Amino acid sequence: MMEIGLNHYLVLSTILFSIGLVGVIRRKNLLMLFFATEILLNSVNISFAAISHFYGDLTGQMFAFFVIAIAASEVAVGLGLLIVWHKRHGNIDLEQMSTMRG
Amino acid sequence: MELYLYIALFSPLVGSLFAALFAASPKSLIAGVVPSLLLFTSFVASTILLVNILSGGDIVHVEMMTWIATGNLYIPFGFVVDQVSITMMMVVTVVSTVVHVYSIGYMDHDKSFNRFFAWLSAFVFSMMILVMSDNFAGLFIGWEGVGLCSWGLIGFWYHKESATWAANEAFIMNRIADLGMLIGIFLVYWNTGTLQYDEAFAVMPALNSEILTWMGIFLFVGAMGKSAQFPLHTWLADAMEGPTPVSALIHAATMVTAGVYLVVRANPLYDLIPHVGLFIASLGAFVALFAASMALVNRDMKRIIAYSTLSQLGYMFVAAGLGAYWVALFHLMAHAFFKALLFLGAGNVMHAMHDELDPFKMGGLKKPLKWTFIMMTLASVALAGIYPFAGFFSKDLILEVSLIEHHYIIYSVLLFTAGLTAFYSFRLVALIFHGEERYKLFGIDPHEAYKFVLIAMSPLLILAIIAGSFKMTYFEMVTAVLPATQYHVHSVVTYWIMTIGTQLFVLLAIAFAYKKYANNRITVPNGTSKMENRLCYKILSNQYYIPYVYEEYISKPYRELSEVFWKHVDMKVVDASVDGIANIIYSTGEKTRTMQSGNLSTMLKWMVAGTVALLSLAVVFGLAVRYSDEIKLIFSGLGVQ
Amino acid sequence: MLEPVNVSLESLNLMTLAPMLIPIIGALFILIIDIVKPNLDKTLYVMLSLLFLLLDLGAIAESAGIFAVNGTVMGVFDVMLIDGLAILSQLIIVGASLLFIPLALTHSRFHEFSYPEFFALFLFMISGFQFMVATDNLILIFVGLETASLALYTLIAMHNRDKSFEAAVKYFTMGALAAGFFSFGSMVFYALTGSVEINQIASVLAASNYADMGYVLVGTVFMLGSIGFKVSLVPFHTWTPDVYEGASAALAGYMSIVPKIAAFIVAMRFFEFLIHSGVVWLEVILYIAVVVTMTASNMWALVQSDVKRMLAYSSISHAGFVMAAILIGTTQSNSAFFLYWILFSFTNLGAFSMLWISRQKHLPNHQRTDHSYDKFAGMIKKSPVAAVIMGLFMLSLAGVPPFALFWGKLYMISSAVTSGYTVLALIMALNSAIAAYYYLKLIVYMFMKEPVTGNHEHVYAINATLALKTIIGFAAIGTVFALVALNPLLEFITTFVYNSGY
Amino acid sequence: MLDHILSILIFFPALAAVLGFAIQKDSIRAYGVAVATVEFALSLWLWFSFDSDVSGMQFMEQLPLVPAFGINYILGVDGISLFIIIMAAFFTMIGIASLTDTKDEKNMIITLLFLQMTMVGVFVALDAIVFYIFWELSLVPMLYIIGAWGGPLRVYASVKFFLYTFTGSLVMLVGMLFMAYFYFQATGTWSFAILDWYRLILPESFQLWLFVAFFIGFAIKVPMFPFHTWLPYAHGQAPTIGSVILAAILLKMGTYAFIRFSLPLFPDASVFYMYPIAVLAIIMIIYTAMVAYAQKDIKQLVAYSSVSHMGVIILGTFALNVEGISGSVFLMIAHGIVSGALFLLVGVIYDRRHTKMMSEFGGLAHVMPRYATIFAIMMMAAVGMPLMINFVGEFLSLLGFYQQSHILTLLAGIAIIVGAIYMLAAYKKMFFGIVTNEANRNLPDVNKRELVALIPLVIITIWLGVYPKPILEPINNSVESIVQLMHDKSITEEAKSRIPNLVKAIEITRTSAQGAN
Repeated sequence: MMEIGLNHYLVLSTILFSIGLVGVIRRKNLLMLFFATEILLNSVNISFAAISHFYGDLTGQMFAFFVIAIAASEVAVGLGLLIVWHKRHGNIDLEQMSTMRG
Repeated sequence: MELYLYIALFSPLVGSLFAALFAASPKSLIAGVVPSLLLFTSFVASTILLVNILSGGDIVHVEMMTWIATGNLYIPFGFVVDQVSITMMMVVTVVSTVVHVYSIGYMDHDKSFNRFFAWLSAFVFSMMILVMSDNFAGLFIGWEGVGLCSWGLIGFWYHKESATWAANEAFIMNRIADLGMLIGIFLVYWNTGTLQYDEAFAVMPALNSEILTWMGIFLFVGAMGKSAQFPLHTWLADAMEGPTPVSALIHAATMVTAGVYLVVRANPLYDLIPHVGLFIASLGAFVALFAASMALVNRDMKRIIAYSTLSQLGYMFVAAGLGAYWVALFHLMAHAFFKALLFLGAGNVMHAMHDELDPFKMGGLKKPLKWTFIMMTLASVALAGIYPFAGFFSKDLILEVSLIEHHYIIYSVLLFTAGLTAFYSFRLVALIFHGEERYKLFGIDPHEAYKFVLIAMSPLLILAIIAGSFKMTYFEMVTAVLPATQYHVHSVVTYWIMTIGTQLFVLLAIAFAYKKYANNRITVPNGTSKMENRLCYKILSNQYYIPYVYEEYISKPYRELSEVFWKHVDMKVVDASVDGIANIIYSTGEKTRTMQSGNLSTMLKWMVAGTVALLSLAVVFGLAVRYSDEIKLIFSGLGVQ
Repeated sequence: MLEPVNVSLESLNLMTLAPMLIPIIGALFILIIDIVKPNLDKTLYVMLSLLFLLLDLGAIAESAGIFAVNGTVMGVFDVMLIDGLAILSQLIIVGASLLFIPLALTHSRFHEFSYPEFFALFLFMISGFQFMVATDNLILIFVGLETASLALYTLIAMHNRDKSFEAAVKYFTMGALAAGFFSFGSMVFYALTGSVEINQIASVLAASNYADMGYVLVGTVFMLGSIGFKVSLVPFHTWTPDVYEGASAALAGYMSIVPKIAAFIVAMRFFEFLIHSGVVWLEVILYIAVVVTMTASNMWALVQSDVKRMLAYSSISHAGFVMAAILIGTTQSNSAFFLYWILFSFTNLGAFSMLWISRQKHLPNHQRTDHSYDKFAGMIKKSPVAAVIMGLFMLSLAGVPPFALFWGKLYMISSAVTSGYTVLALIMALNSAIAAYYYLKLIVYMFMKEPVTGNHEHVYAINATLALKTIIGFAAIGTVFALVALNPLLEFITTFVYNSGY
Repeated sequence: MLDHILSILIFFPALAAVLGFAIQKDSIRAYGVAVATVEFALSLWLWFSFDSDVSGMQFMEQLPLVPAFGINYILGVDGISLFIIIMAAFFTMIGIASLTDTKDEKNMIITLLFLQMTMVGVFVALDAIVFYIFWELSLVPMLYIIGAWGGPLRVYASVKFFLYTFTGSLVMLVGMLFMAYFYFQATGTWSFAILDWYRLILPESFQLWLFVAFFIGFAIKVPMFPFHTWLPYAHGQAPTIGSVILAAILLKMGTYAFIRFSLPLFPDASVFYMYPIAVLAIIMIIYTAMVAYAQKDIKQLVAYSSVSHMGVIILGTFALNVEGISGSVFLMIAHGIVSGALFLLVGVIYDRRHTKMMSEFGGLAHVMPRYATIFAIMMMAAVGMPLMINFVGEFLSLLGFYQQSHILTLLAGIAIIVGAIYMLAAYKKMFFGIVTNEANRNLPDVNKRELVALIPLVIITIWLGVYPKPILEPINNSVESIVQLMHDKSITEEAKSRIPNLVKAIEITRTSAQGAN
């Protein structure tokens, strides 16, 4: 059985981060886009927790908690915006959202 | 004496300003009379100065005020009345007084009568500055001043295209020469440290001859322009578009001789550089012949006289170039009198003929224009150099000079030219006054000029006849400042053979002219006669095609080049490159603004792309740092330091 | 097991928190008032906000006094860091906010100002920014950044137009991505050094002599990504024009100043130690970023047809310009940065306020956008004073002396010259020339074109009230007579920057 | 009051302009004339109290602005700047007085007063930054004048004018900052004071670079070939008053700055670049004269002729001797007077016919004899007729440069030929011949208001041509001190030999006296 070390967590976190990034780029649905950003933030949380454990230092976990809190409030604000947009336009498609350009 | 100097100098200016006051108002006689009187005053003052000089008085030298003073340069308004300048002053005041009075009659019907006198007096003032200045800068003031007035007077009838064209031509041609003059002045200043004649000439013997040569050449270039020497001669004939008194005063008696005056004035310089002097003499001889040849076939009365002037200027330069400065000056004076007379006579004829200039259309005018006929004939005799008229003394002297100095080619050219001179002068006289009255074909009824006009001309007539007798007095006077070389042919026999031979030659030429042109068979040429179709006739009547060449190969290319410079170089290259830079910046903005598509997805992609790009750069850099030793090794293996 | 924690209150140094707490208290106060008695007029909230901001300013002044005597102060478990940079930037933040708040007192009624929440959020946002600049702890920076940003998204959206929502969503989404970048970057540095405090990161890295250069660079890239987003460096700038266009003019002006200075302070704290430690890569990258940001955004600004969008691009360009200060990283350049930003805030707020007072509720037919150039055609004839003032702001932005921004540019370019960045100095100078073109374009419209028919003079001051006019007058005076205040300002800034060790 | 006369000269018009906003539209003109007259009187008073025997700065004022950065408000005037200031005041005065019916007259007059402030400021500033402030600020009113009252292409012309000059001066600003930094390195204090900078001796390599930086700013302003293309547009589109002031004063800023900055700060570089600049100047002289000859529009012609004349000024400046520099300073004034007058004259005919195409005219001498006369006088002054103002300057400039190079002076001297060609051709086209265009048949001659502006100019043109001493003497004194400074400061052998040493004569006598002892 392979021992799971710090590096594995970090690699996992990086992979998740990349998935999040790809999602951010590819998704055209606003809701899905928000999910992708959540993945981004949470991938970092994994690393923070792991590193914190590695160093035996609580700072990283503290950071992770703050990230979680912030992610939560972001979701609140983001969903609020999304709902208003949906109310006005009846869709949450990114492609529709380009009245300003140049 | 200073007072007289100022009177002589400034009376014309006052006259000019007085007339200018009336410039915009209709003709008033007073605008002509007052300047004439003031000129007469100037003449009187000059005469007093002359008497003073003749009676052994001091040279009058005044410094009125500072003009330009900066650095080491100090240029005052300084005036000097010495033997040379008093000669010129006398010539100028005499001729111009006569011409002024004459003009009152001649310009009688012209609506710009007042303006004419303003210009004419201004010209005299400039000429006085030119001859009286005691430094090169002052000379240059006068030099440009006469150029300006000449411009105004040639183009006096500015409604005529040809007149304004000729005015501009004269001005620009003179400007070309003035540049040479200016450079000459610069040379004088930087090598002698001053522009005062006496101080500069005092230093010159110490300078090396190369510098002196350049000085001499550049100053002479200036003289060439004013005196219309080849190749800057074309303006003089064209300048005949101006009113005839102008031609008499400016383009015969005074301004065109300024070049000769300059050479005479700078005699200490030219004495140091005889090779330049020889060049001047040779050019003079060439111009004498060249101009005379063009006069042979010309069909414009005034142009014939103008070419004759040109030819005589050539004589003067021969004398000046050969070091016989006083001879040159003497011929200048004599020439001024008879040539002015000739022009004024021509003016009378023109008036009578309603501005007709072609002598072939006249003929038999001696009856209606009796006095004019006499005057012009005598002036022509003087010009031809028949004893005892003025021309004989002055012109023969030049021939002698060239002989004595052993310049035989110049001598023979001049001798031949003397014959030509006699021929074309009397061709003109014959065509105008003798033969059938061809003018009747054109329905003209000629009248003699006003009495007072004729009386005004009489002093010139007298001087043209007797000026030769002043020779010795004159010699005594000017040689106080000029090299006093007496020119005597050593053997008496040679002298007599030469003199009589010349006289005979000239008389023959006159007789030939009379025979050919004083008969009743002369008709107005219409371009069909055999002679007119000869090549040499065509060359001569087209002035050797020089004006054509100037127009085709200088003026036109200049005009075209200017257009090219403006439309293609300035607009399409210089300006367009500036605008081009601006446009590149602008269009880059225009093209790349599509990056901002407004699409959120694209915007996110840009952000990620930026990060990825930075990341890859970081990786490259990180690797480079990590393997820096290896990289250095590879590079050194490749020979990179 | 756990030892009793013995922390004395003095060592916590709670005073350091005071400036941040005051706006928070103020925000809560406003919310409470609204609960107690709803539907009060906006003027009340404006004045309350003003009062709290003034109190805040007083608190900052207090800490400035302490700093001047004692030097840098740490507090609250050494999380807070009150140094010269923090004080200067807080002064700018609060000062600009003071200028912004009265802009709510428009003549026409706008949706957002009728909510007391607007003001509460605004105050929260300010405290967020204050936290950002007054710490060197990455966690606190992150929290402050997000607090401020989330509040800001909402403020934008409250303008209640389609474009505002679009702007808010765009800003929000990209902001979330940037937050991801920030946390990832912090994570990398935490992994490398085991600390989230910038000075400790610096000392640990220096101790190991940057052994893991590759990872440092990775971390730096992500930090650059997120900070670059905040200060709108190309290519992380794409949100800026859209968000400025969507937000109300007043808020756009505010956004061009306050969020950016907060981000700049973070950048200054973070990047300078890297540059000074000889991370050549960062120097190169920043050089490129500065030049590209200045030049590219200038080019885009050239081709805009709407004044507000033009100003958006122009503020990107200005951000690139001051980013040079961080690249150069000398005391002079950092002082130049603050000087520039103070002068810039006057001018830019003024310019945006001019747009704000001409904001119509409904667009006339001939007008495509709120602030298209056409709208200002022939303004000098209809409303000369307004045109002259707007012209002054434009000239100042273009860097024509002796108006405010010229001095900033002068000192900034001088700092480049002094540090041997000759080419950079020339590029900065020439970019000012390019920029002059689009500022001139507005001047050309205002002064040299004939008025569009149908516009009457009210258009240019449709929103004007005494309060707005006062603010604009204040900005105009600041712009014109900047010269007078320059010397004390410069001395003050230089002392503070120097004493903070930058 | 005399202690602060320079400040008063600068700020009086500005203050008057601000107050002018409050004045009723119909009365503004009288107000403008009154203010400009007071300003002119003040400038004359300055001249009156000016001590022409002193070669250095007079009426110095100093006030710290940003001492932390070495920026001080330092003013002073010497023989070089004095007359340009007077000329600026003079042209503003007659410009306002002769202003023909303009729309928005109030705006125009207020703008002119502001412009006057900047013009005076440039010439009295002795601190590089203060200089730069006025230098740049002068663009703004001119931008407005061209852009708001100009012809059909006015926006293009004004923006081009602004951006071109602005770009150049920004490069110059970088140069100034370098200069200040070098001063800081040498002395440990920041200073932008020109007189401080004068004391700084820079290595040649630094001089060469800094010279270029300053050169770009100045050359665009002058404007020198190939940076001149903004000028024809600006002149072509500007209203009469704009062209007059642009040609008479604004262009002089560039040439003045060469003398104030480039020469004394970088003597070695000046010598180094003398030939290239002289070649540019000669191209300016001949090439632009030819371009002028090709013009169809009389105003463009005068504009290009300005460029051509500025070439002579540049040449004189880079003669690097007293004769040349004095000549070029004098020519600045001369060219200001003459080109200003020519633009006023073009304005006269434009007001009547609303066209500037020469082909539209012809035979005007019949219809407008007084106009033709004044035009002829000014034209002759422009082509350098002796006893007229231009000649003194041109003569001295060329004379001065002759010491440096014979052949280049010969080429530059072509100016007097090509200048005559385009001027006379234009005059002939417009004034000579018969009246062909019916519209010209009944044009009124110059009226009183126009004469108010033109007659003084004619008088000055001739007066200073005949008696340049009152102006030339103070100029000469100040120029001598600059030349001496340059000689003392120069480090290369080449420069030492090119720039004359004025005290040498004295030294030689002293050493010989010692030898005798």
